[in-house]
Amino acid sequence: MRIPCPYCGERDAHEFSYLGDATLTRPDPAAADAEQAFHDYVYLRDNPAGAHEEWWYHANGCRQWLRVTRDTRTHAISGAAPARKSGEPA
Amino acid sequence: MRYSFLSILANGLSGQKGWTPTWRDAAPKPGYDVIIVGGGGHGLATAYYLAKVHGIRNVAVIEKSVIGSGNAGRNTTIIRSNYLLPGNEPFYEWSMKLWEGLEQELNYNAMVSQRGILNLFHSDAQRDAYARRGNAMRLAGVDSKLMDKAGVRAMYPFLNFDNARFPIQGGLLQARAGTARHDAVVWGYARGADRLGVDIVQNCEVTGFLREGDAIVGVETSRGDIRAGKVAVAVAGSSSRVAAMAGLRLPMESHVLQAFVSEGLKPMVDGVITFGAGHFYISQSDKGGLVFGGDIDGYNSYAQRGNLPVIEDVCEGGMALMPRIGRLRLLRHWGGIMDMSMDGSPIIDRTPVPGLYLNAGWCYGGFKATPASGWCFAHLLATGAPHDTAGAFRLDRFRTGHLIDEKGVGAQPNLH
Amino acid sequence: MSATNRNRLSAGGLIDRNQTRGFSFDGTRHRGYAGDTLASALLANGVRLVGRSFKYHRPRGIFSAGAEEPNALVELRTGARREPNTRATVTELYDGLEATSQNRWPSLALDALSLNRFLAPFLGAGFYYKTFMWPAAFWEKVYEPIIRRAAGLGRAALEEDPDHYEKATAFCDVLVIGAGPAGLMAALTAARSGARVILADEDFLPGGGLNAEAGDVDRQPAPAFAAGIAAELASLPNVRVMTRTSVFGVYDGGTYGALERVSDHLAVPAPFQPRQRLWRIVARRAVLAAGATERPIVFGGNDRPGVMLAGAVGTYVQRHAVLPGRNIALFANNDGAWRDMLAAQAAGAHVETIVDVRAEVAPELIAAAQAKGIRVLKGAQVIATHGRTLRSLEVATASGTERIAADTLAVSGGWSPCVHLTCHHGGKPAWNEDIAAFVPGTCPPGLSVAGAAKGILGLGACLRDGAETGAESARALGFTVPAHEVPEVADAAFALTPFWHVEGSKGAAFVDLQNDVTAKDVGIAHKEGFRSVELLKRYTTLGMATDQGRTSNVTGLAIMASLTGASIPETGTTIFRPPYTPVSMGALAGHHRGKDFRPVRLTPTHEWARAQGAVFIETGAWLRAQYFPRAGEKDWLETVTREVTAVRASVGLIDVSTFGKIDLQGRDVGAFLDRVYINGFAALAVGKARYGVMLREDGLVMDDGTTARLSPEHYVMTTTTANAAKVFQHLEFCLQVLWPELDVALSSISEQWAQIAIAGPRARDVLARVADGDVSNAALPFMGAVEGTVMDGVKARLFRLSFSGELGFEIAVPARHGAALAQALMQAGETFGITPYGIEALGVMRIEKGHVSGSELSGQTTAGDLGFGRMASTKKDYIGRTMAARPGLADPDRPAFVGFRPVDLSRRLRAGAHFLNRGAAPETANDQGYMTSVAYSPHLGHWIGLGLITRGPERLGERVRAYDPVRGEEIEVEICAPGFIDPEGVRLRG
Amino acid sequence: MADHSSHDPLAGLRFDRVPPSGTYGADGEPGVTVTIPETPFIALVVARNGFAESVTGRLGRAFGLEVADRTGAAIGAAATVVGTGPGRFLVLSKTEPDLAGTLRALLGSEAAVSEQDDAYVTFDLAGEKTPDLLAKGALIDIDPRVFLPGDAATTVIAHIGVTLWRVDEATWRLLVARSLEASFTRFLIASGAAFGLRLENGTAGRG
Repeated sequence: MRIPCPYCGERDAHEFSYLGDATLTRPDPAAADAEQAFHDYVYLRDNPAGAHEEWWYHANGCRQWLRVTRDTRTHAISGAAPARKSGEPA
Repeated sequence: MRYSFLSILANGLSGQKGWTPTWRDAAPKPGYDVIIVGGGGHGLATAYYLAKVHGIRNVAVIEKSVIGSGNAGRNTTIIRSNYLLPGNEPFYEWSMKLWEGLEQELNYNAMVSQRGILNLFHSDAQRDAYARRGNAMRLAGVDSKLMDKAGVRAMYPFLNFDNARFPIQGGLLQARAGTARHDAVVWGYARGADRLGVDIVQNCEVTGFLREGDAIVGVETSRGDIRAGKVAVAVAGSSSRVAAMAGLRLPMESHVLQAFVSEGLKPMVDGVITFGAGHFYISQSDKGGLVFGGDIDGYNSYAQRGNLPVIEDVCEGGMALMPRIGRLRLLRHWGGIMDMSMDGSPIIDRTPVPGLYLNAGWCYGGFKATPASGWCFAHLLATGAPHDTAGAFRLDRFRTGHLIDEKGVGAQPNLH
Repeated sequence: MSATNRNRLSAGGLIDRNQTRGFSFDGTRHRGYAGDTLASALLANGVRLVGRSFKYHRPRGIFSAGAEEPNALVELRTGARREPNTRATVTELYDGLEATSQNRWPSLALDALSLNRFLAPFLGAGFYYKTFMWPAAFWEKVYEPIIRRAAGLGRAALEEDPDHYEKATAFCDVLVIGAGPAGLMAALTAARSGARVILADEDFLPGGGLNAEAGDVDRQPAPAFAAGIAAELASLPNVRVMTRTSVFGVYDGGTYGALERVSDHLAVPAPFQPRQRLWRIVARRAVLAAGATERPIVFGGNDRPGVMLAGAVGTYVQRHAVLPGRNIALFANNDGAWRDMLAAQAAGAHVETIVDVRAEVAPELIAAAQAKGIRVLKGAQVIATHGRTLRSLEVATASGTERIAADTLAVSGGWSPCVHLTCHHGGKPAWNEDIAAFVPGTCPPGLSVAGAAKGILGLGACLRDGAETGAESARALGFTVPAHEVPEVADAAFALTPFWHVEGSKGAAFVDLQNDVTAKDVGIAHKEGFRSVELLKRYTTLGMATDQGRTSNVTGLAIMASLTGASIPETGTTIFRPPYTPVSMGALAGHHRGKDFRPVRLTPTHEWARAQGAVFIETGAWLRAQYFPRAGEKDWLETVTREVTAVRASVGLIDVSTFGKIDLQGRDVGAFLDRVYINGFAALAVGKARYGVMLREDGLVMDDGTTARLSPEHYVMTTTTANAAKVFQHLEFCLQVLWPELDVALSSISEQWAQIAIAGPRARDVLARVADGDVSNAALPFMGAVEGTVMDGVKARLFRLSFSGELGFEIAVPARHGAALAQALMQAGETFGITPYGIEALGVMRIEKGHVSGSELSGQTTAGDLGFGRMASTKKDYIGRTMAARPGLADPDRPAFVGFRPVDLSRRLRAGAHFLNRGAAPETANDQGYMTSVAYSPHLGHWIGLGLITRGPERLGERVRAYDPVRGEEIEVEICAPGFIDPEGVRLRG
Repeated sequence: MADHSSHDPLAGLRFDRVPPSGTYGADGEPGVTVTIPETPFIALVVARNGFAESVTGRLGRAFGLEVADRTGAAIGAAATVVGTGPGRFLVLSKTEPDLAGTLRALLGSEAAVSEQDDAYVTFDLAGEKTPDLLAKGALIDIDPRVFLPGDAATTVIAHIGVTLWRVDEATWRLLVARSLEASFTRFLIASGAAFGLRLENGTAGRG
């Protein structure tokens, strides 16, 4: 599997480490339903068969956390973008 | 037909004319007391024990392809009950006990072979962790033996003892562990369930659930709607997809685990060996192939295949542990889709949706669990209460914090 | 020595008669020529019996001339280089080659287990599932051992593989797989466009089918044409031609796995050359031109030595100038096989009879055959064979049955395209009626198929299709392809009548020769309901042998189809899994075996420690000094005890460089640390360090360590050795994903700084002699952290920290000065008897002090479990806070961290022992927790332990049992506070 | 195994010690020469939030180089600036003893600067077989027609993290974590032996 790192260029996936679903947002710990929200955030996953947005960390490259879009049925990767918006260098 | 030396003799003489189908290829009826979604080992075992133990025989097993075509037929056939945590150990030991009587129970030779599993350790810390586990096993009445380097050398003299990056210091042995012929387990349960009146419906894909109010009262399938008193889902690898049809999100990711087999060889590895300093485990099938594997690839996947880095990693581990295998050849590799749960342990529970029951989250350990999984799921379906040995496999444990995390890596499925 | 090369033609072939190659088979010595395979050389020397089959141990001969070979598997080489299951048909002959037949005892000629064939009627498909069940205990003890010994094929070597392997990666625009007619043309057209091209072929001679082709191509013999193209390709700078290289798998992102057999054609590899090389080829496009495999017809006695694929007969005659036999007959259902025989006849073979199942055959073929004196039987079928190796056939014709003499029977049931690689991403081949074969379906992205692999049968058409496919691939990448002319070759029409199985033939009719699966077995599977192709394979093992069913899958499927009455495509498709051909484990491991399995990390003082006599121990990737034995010390315990005593009494030093060190700079570092640690850091004073605990988001402890504030916006964090990378990644996640607005810059400084800890009452005195500045209690109080210099101007960071419980310092210097610092400290401490100590002594002291470490930070413990409950701030959010409040994690009954001492102080404690209340039965329900760490405390003179036990802190003074059955021990221990030495911390503040 | 060691360029070498200088493997003119140059001064610059562009510019002007915020090596007499990540630069200099100090003065609060002089061992690889040797470890395209002087990459070679760039036609420079010098050198020897490898690391075996 080859991941198109926006900084390093296309690299084999073994340079990266994986952290799953990138559509989740860390809940507000002060919110009334914080426990419920954190439970869902930490444990529940859509786990789709198809397009999946997921976190990959380029541990052996530029050390960026990338938001990669990949089809879980074919492993085809349609894009990879840094977690930080531009103007927010790592 | 009952299988015996005699039946083989008779058919040998009659030119093999007398054999009959091992199970009926049933057409779906309009309704059943229980529908089991998923014709893998777990689903078929559940049906078998529902009929055998609980007398519930108006049961259908619905399989989208042919039975045993999922993980039941794609694993490395290891059976063991060498678990650490109280939530797991009694269950897997119950499974081991069922394995030990399975062939006579089913009148089908599943080649349950208790040649032992040896987990190697390479440091004092690992030794102590295995001692903790071995002692936990003893507390649960399970056999375990802590072996030193000399003991391991006597068992497997060909391992790399003298030039290892991570020298072998010893191992934890469960002598009653071993392997079983995975396909035969599926066919044996199918035959057993079929003879008790269970319908095994193949090439029938579930496309949705029938509802009455909140409750689920059946399934929509590629072969029409089928009503049921209870719907039991046992589709490891696809659990999230099926649960989504019922509006459920599960604490689970689907990952690919690769498995490997070598060309056939004369006997060289008697039992199962796991390498403690790398991701590698190995056994040898009765046909002579070395059956081995390692880590999951580590990314969500529904494709039944993996990639080279893990293949190389597994073989590096193999060569590090057994340098004599360098000239042996990898014959086939393939991938299975695992339900990787958030704490690495399974779920056998009712769901928040009335009428829907879930058997899922087996990670890469589902095969060895087949008999007890079927037994306990059947118990839950028949009695409405979890079986004693599966009481910890609750869906709400992530909410309550009663996690069963053998590895202690937390809510990151690809690390379990 | 057998009559040498008695079956060798006097002229022709692609062998070099001037280069003989001596070899032996089962101890008999023979001679062949350069250009031979082991199989062709054996045939040349009249060796026809080469192996025994898997299940019935039936005698088997050479069946094919390629990777599809099911029968001719041998043990190649001897001793540590023994290679079981090696296909003689693809083994390049080398001088001194030694091969041995396998799966037979005592000898190939008389094999005891060949008795199995008399039991054959009872050993049908799946028989073992139906028996061997009584009595239960007999399976492992009696039945299985017999089965295991009988099964299997060759024997693995007993010793370590002496040869080397390596891996390499190559990138290209177009990868062409197979150097036959289509592959050569594809590579040539792509190459001429300027694209980077790799052409890989498993053979040692490029050309594929062209090398067995009798006719001319481009006004020259076909092999010469192939050689010409190959030479042109090799001369191009943008082309890499890889022979002896099998592309075995298609992986994601255009990554292809390939195995190059660098030295397998030699007795031993040349010095410093690997035996094999694993290639990862990353290709933007690929062309699969792997050709097609001929398949047999299934009939009684079709496994007898002498029965051979027709194309193989052609290959041996044309390419190797070998006559597989003196008297050849053909049994076929297609024209192609006829032409092979006519060509063979022309080359000097004696073909006596052609048996064709078809009632009608093209008149010109018949005429051509008869002109050569070949007898033709149309509408006829071979129903039996005779002879130990083939002597005669029984043929059923319209007019009855007749017996025909033949020592070789060429068989052809048609051709199956090599679609294997097209299936590696799950693509299913499609059935093509015209050629009665599966052709590629959906291919992996970027992969196109050309020539015979696509179902195009006919040389001219393959050349054209190869050129076109190569051109398309290059164009798709934006290259301009110059006009290319393709040599004209007139293709005769390909006529075939599907025919699979001779019904009612006599004797066992084998579908899968290697696994001994017969047509009758397929019948059993049908009767028992194993009808879908996957069930058929699994139940009968059809196609599961080392040849992956290349010559048997389709026929098996066809026979099942005829039984069910369904069409072949309805019955299923044959899909293939990687690897295309088996790949050695050694190649897949490459350099990474033995000590080089994984890299080793060495501390800056490694050599210094060795000079001090250190014993080293693997800790993760690191090697660390475990202890420093001295002459006369009887065991490690004595050594460690001495080291600990020396530290507590005076002073000692240890390299702690392996801790992770992270540099944090920015406006928001304090705020950031507050969010990742359970305790507060924003208020930490400049020049001070603080111990911190980190949780995972699920509320369990991830790591601990000290963080120092060097300046208002500059902090330095240490992590445990084990979690250094994990913590850095976690912090990057928090900054890049969770809180990108925070101004914090992270840098790993683990490798830059050597860090040495000195501990003991004399530590300050020693430091004072090495440090350039003031290190008094006032200047450097407990938990102080300052930047300064040591050893006359070496930049340093000084921390007043203690893991041992003694007055302690950690001194960080640039790594190159690490060893010098150690020496300087030794010198400075000489008068105090300063002692280097290892991680064992460090462990003892931290246990005496009651500090948690790796065995407590198991990932299963909460801050509360470990006694950090009160450290956790209630005034701020931090990672893991919310989830840590869940009842299961906040449960007061959870095992919590305390100390233990044996009631009988002479007893040794063991980590991993579980705790049981006195009188409680040893069962899971009574499990109270377990011992996490133990040590012999020189300070107290007995063993002590740390552990987790239910409500531990409430039970100080209570006695429980440490239950350790795996080591046959059970002893009474007393629960005590963790912290066996100086609980008030007077020493470290001293 | 006699014939094992005779073919093993690592025979007799401790795995936990940097192999000594010498010629390894095939006889004749070495295909690859590995030298450990006079260790340059090295510092890591990490731009703080919002200052990547400014830091990139300052570095370029200060050393008279074409520095861009991308992977690549800007090579000059005074210094070499290698991009290793967005807003992250490794700066190497032979002439600036207090390189980190200089950079702090130059960049002030716009960047975090850390000393890395001792964090890396520098390997210079030269010889026509260098790309072939690197191809035995790296999964990136180091074909000399593709990977040109000034190109750089941070990647993995034989399980070891490496930052490498092509200095000129003939020379490739690699930075490897100091603690991994021995293992990385063993990889170079094992993979370069077939070409003949000359190692000049001025050591008889450094730990």
